[in-house]
Amino acid sequence: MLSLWQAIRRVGRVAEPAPAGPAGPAPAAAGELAGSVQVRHVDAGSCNGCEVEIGAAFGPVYDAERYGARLVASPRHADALLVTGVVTRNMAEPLRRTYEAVAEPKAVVAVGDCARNCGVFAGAYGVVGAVADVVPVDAEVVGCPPRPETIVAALRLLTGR
Amino acid sequence: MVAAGLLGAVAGVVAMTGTAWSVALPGLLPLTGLEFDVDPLSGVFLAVGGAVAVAAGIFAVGATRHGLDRPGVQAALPAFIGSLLLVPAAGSIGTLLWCWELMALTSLVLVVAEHRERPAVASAGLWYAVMTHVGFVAIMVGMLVAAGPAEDGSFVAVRAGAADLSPAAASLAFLVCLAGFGSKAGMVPLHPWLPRAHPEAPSHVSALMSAAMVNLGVYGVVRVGIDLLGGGPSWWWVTVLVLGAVSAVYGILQAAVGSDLKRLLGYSTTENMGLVLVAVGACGMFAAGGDRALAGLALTAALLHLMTHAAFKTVLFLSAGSVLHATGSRDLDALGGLRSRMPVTTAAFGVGALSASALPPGAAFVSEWLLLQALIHGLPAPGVVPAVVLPLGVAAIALTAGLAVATFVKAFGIGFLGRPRSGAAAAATESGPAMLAGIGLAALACVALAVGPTVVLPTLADIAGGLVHAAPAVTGTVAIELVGVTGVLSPLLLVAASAVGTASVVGGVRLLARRRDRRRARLWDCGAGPLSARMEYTATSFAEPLQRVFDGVLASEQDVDVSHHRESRYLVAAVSYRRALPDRVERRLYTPLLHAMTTWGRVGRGLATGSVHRYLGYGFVTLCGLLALLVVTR
Amino acid sequence: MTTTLPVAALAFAPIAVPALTAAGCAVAGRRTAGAAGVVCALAMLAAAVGLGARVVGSGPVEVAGLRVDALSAFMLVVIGAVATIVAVATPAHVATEVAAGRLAPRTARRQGVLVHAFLAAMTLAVLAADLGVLWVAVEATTIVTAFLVGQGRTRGSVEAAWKYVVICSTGIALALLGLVLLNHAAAHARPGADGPGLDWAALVAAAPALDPGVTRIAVVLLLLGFGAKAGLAPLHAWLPDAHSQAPAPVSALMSGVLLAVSFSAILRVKVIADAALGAGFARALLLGAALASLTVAASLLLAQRDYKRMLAYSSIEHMGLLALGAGIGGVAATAAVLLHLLGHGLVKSAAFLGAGRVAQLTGTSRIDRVRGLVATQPGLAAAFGLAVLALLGLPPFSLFASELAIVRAGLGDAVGWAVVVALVLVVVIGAAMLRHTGRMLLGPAPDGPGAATAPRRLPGGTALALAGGLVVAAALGVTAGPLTDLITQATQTLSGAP
Amino acid sequence: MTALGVVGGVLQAAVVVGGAPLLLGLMRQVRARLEGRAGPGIGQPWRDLRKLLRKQSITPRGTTEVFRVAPVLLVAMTLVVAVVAPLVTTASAVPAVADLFVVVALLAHATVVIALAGLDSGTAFGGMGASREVTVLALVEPTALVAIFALSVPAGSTSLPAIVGTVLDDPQRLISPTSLLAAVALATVIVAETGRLPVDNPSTHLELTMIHEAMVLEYAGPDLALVELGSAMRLSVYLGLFTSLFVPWGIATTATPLALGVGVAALVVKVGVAGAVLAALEVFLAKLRLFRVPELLAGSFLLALLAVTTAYVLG
Amino acid sequence: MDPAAMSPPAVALLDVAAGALLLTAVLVVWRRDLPTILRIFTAHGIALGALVGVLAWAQRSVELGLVAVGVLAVRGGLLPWLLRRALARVGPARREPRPVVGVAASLLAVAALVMLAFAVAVPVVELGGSAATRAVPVAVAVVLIGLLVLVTRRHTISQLVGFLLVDNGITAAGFLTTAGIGLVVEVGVALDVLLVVLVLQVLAGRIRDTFGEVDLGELRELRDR
Repeated sequence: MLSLWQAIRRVGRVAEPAPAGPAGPAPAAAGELAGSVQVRHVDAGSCNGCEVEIGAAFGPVYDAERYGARLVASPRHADALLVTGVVTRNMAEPLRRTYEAVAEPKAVVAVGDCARNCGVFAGAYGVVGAVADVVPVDAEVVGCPPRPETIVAALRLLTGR
Repeated sequence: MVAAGLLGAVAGVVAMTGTAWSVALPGLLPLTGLEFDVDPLSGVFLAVGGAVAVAAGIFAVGATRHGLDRPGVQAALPAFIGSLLLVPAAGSIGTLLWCWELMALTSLVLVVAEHRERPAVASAGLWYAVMTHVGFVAIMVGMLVAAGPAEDGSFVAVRAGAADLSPAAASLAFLVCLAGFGSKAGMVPLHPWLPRAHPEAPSHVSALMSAAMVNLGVYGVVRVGIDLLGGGPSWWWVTVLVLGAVSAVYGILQAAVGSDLKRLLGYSTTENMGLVLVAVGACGMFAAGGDRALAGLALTAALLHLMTHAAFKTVLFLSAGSVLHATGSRDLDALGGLRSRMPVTTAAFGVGALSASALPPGAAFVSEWLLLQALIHGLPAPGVVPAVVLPLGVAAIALTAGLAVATFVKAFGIGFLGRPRSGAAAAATESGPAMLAGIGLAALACVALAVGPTVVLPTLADIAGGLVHAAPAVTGTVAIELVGVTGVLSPLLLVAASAVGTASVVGGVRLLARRRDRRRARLWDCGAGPLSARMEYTATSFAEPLQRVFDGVLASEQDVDVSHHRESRYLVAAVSYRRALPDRVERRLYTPLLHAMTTWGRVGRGLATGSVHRYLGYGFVTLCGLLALLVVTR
Repeated sequence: MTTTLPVAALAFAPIAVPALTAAGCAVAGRRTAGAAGVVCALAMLAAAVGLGARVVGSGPVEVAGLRVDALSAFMLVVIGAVATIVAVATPAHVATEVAAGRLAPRTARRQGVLVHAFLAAMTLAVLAADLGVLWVAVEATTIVTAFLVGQGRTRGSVEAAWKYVVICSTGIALALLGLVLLNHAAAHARPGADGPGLDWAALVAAAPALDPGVTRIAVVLLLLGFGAKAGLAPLHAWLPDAHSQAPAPVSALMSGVLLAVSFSAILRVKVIADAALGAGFARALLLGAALASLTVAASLLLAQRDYKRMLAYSSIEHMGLLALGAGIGGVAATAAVLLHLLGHGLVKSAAFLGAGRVAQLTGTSRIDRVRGLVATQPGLAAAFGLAVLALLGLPPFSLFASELAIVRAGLGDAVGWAVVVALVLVVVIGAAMLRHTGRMLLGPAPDGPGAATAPRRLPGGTALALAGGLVVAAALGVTAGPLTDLITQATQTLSGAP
Repeated sequence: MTALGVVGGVLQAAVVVGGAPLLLGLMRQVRARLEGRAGPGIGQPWRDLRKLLRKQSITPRGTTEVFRVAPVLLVAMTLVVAVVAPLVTTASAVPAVADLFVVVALLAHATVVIALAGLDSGTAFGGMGASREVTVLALVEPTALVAIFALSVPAGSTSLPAIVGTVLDDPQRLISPTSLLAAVALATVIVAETGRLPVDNPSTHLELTMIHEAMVLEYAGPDLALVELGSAMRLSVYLGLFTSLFVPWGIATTATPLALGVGVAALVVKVGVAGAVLAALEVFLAKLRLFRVPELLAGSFLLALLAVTTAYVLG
Repeated sequence: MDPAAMSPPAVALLDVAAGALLLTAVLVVWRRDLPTILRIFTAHGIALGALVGVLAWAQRSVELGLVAVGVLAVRGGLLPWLLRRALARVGPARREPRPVVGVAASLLAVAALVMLAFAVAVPVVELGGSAATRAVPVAVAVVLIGLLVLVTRRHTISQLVGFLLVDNGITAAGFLTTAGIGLVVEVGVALDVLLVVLVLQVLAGRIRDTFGEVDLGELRELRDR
């Protein structure tokens, strides 16, 4: 316990200073959410590269939570879906259901190139399409995998902070 | 039936308010004579029994209309109710014993009523019959010993003669009576009949037994210990208190891990009677220690808890009967989702469950609060025994309360909410109006006792005070105010405050929330397709954590059986899991006894070998022995 | 005391009527015999009632070697009541047996003769003024019933008959030796004067002067001897064999009448013993016999396999309870013993008749072969079940009242320990009987062959007898009514008052 | 019912409802800072609530009134406790309800309501959460009642104002073994009842490790807002009760504005400090395995029992 | 008439008769050969008749003399004849099958029983005080020996003999203590005994018919074990 205390004292604040707020049009839902976005992550067929980056985005260094975003377990609690990967056949229906389960107002963020336009998996036999082919997408995050900063920036668009 | 119940209830209420009457019928019951004598204490039990009989009777009308009752049951039920009401009215030992056995006989007929449907009924009937018989013999011996110095068997004479009883005889009488009456009240370790017989009887009979008949066990303890024998030493009551506490904890623990709805309710009866016995024991202990005011308080708590228990147990058993009628099952693991199909039954069961789990504003909360007040204020009493017993008593009650919550959340939540777990539950239909009327009446009583216990409490306090020679311990109209110690509780205000709170929350949400239409959506199934009932938690799985926690006490028997595919040991074809929760007290105490009986029977058969020489030899040897004895003793 | 002719006739009637009926049965047809049996039994009962009223009103009646005191009158009521129940049920039983080919018409006729001879002997035993005549009458019943027990001519019935005769005769022979010694003591009771002989009333009057040493031996022998006939341990072993092998009506009579009459002889002996030796001696013997009987009954009932034997052992149990009550003594317990005799007779005869019907329907007397009787035979099962419950001493049947009174008297006395031991044994017995009976009665109807063929309705006579026995027992348990006075007087008689 | 009680009751309700989300925000912020993160700020829970109130309500098919009513009841019952318990003032708005047993049982009842809602949803997670929550509740209840027993013995009453009054009159009692043991036991009760570490992890995303969260997975929008608010209020009320029982100084005994102001300020400070300490301690703790929780609770039960015994032995 | 005033020769004769009674009873226990046992039993009956005769002579009672003749006829003639007939009917077994208790042990038991009888009968002797009552212990001993035979012998006829020994002993006791117990009773008793023997004889025949043998040890159909 003591060593942990010492570690806390030694490390101090890890989070990097907040960069300037992202520019660009905020999704429609952002106004009503007003600084609080609960996020439910859906892996629609990802290679898990995006997941690593999402983890980093919510880690101490990038600290997405400071902008009012928080990962939750249930789509009922969520305001936004963070969808990664191409939408595979098996995940198309679950993705649709997850989207249905979220209460209005809601937003969908497609994270990574695969989610945006199928990336390298485009045309593969098990792929239904990009996220936008299945559910309406409000924001996109570019990259393969995307950098944590861009993920945080997309979330900040939603929270407006 | 209903009329008899009503008559009993009215007579009881009249007697509770102080109008005593008595009648002697020496011509009846040869050699002994019958004598009835109703005093306020009898009145309480008459009123409770009568009220339960009214509700159960109305329910029975419905059950008969549905063809649930056979002619034998229809004939025995009024007799049972009659004898049930006569027991507290008895004014002499002979009369009490007569009515008691009459009650045993009629209830036995009722318990085995459904013997054709389930083999367990016969076994339950046997347990019930034998233990009742044993209990009766204990009561008979105890009461007759108590009546030793008395001129005759009337309670008046016994009361007068109790002073001449030697302490040893009085203690013997009390302990034996305690065993007898305790077994009727389901006191551990004399309880095994209860969770067997109560579930196997038709439900309105279960209600009568569990809500009215068990009370008479407590009646007996109070009548003999406090009234006839005039109190007695402290250790008697410590015994009562400890046995009560053990019963309460053991009963509710078994109920908490059980999944048979009616058996669970039966064990809950053991628990509640245990609590009442704790209160009675505390009363006796305080009285022996000279603190009459607290004794009165404890006894008041006991009487009130008897009443509330009668009310909610009637609701619960009758609702369980309604469910059983609709689904043919009392296994919680196969129920669920009854809310939409049986709304009235569900609501009634909910009221009963709330009362039973001793949460405010439930009915049992008030009585348990009174009991806790008595125990807490008793701690300053001198002596090591109270210092040890009272905290343990409180702890037992506390543990009981917690487990009761778990039990009834399970019974209500698993049994009535959620989605149906079997086709029978999915196809259930609400019971007929007569059955529902019976349930509803009892539920109303629950609500009334929860909100307005102050209507009956002063009367009960008066009666309790009269028994322990103290002033009434409770007064108040809106709030329950304790006399002699500080303590005040107002269930009415509590309900009002909760109502105001609810209204303000609803108002606040209306005010603050943006108006959006409430959307109906499918259950969140992780996106993986519809949830099936097999994915739901069952009563067994619900209770699994508790069962693990208390495994040291419960000693469950689990059996996991994995069968593999023929091709490979690594491919599992099926996993079967079985869990049995044998009653441990029963296994430790009764199994050896039964074994001994079997051995006795086997060895005893050697007495009749069929040899005429041996038979003659018995006489010859006896004759020679007696003659030799005559020679020696000349 | 002057005795008018009608009263004398009344006193002789209970003996003469069955004797004449016996003779009649020898020549009459089956149907006539059955009706005659009922008439005879009713006449006996009427005579008993008449005598009872007379005795209660104006004291004992003495006619030519007979002496009708309150006890005799009460025992006559017992005999009459049980005989009536049995007589009502007999025709149906015999008819079924004959129809099934188990009973030859000749044997059936002989059964009628013997049963009535048995009844005549029993009434003689009850009415005899002289203990010697009583002995002769009791021994005569052994002879008469021997052939009733052995009637079946199967291995079992012959064996039962042999055991019955040998054990009972031996036992009763001991009683004869006891009588001889008692006579010896009586002859020396008042030197010079004419001895009282074996006249019971005179013996009671002279009892304080009897030589204690000789009387002690005599009492031991008498209690053992009559105890054998009453089914008390240690010479009880004939009882289950005989009761299970005899035809049901005979078992009912033996259990309800024979045991009761033998026990009344014990009661009479006890009066003499108490007067001559003080209360302690007979009490010790009776309590010993009581506890031994109860132990035997409990030991053998626990794992019993035959329901007729179960009822027989229950008779041993009840005889033990009676011995307990007699041992306790005193007014309350003695009155209870008398009431118990009557109640047991009524209920046990009903139980045996019911068991007989069960055996006829199922063809077996084994408990484990009878299943679901309530489902197949509701009326019979209800009667049998109620009879067993009554035997366990449940109200409203009169056995409850009598057992309660016995226990009450005993617990208030120095013999409380014996009562407690007895109660424990009674509880064990109760548990065993409930278990066996429950197995027979409860559960779904068996679906073996032949299960459905049996008619559900009971024959009228059987139903009437079963219901009558149980209803009367229940009524007695609620109120003894006019019998109260008779019991009170009989109790006084047994307390030594003439 | 006194003026002080009524004014205090209204004030307490306001302070608890308004401050409970802030307390939660404070605790999260403390944790965030200790973990090296920046944290969303103390007001974040309020922002969450505001947003949830604007959202749509969802009623899953197959659920009943129980599901609908439960969040309301949760908040209402906690609100009743907030009004009647002595947090800002020693007097109670409704003295006939300000009993320690009533208060604890009412809070337990709120838990039960949510557990029933979890069962009502008919999902595996709802059942699992309810089962676990109720198990913990069943084990916590005895500790709570026995601890109350220990605290009420010196006061001779279970009435909360009386107990607090006794402590104010005789502060030395606070350093008695009874009081200390009871305090530890009650602290454990609070941790377990409010679903904090090490019993439950309030910020977990893994359903299989959840207790409280698993029951409310189906709630959305205003319903969820009420559930969240109710949980926050429970935490504040429990901490408020705890501080009133063991650190009662500053509580208002008269109805003057100054006293009331001091009372409010003292309550805010005390509960804030308690919350911060709790949050700081949580950083050092890992969640216990579910089946190790009973051991913890058994330990606290023993402490409570010892408290009673010492209360008797030491007078 | 004072029974104490019995003449010395009468006393001597009485003692002889009583001695014969006891001796024959013991011999019954000793022997296992059934025809012999029956002969001894006849002697036993004759001894009983003689005993009654001596009493009649001593008391100069004609009535008693007639009774003695009757006793002699029944006990020494009729009953042994019945037994012989029964034995002839039940089959070829002429020897007592292995008894329940061996002969040697039985004889020891007899010794003990005789001593017990003598000890028990002391009060009877003291009460009577006459020469006749002094012989009562012998009668009691005969009863006990009869019981022993009943308990230990397995042949139907042996058991009958045991029963009759008991009965003879009782009869002897009756005559030795007083002058009898009333005529009606006497006749009744005699008739009863006769009938019992007849019944047992019939039953013995049936046992032979149904079981095929006469060993009572085989009568074990009715039992609980």
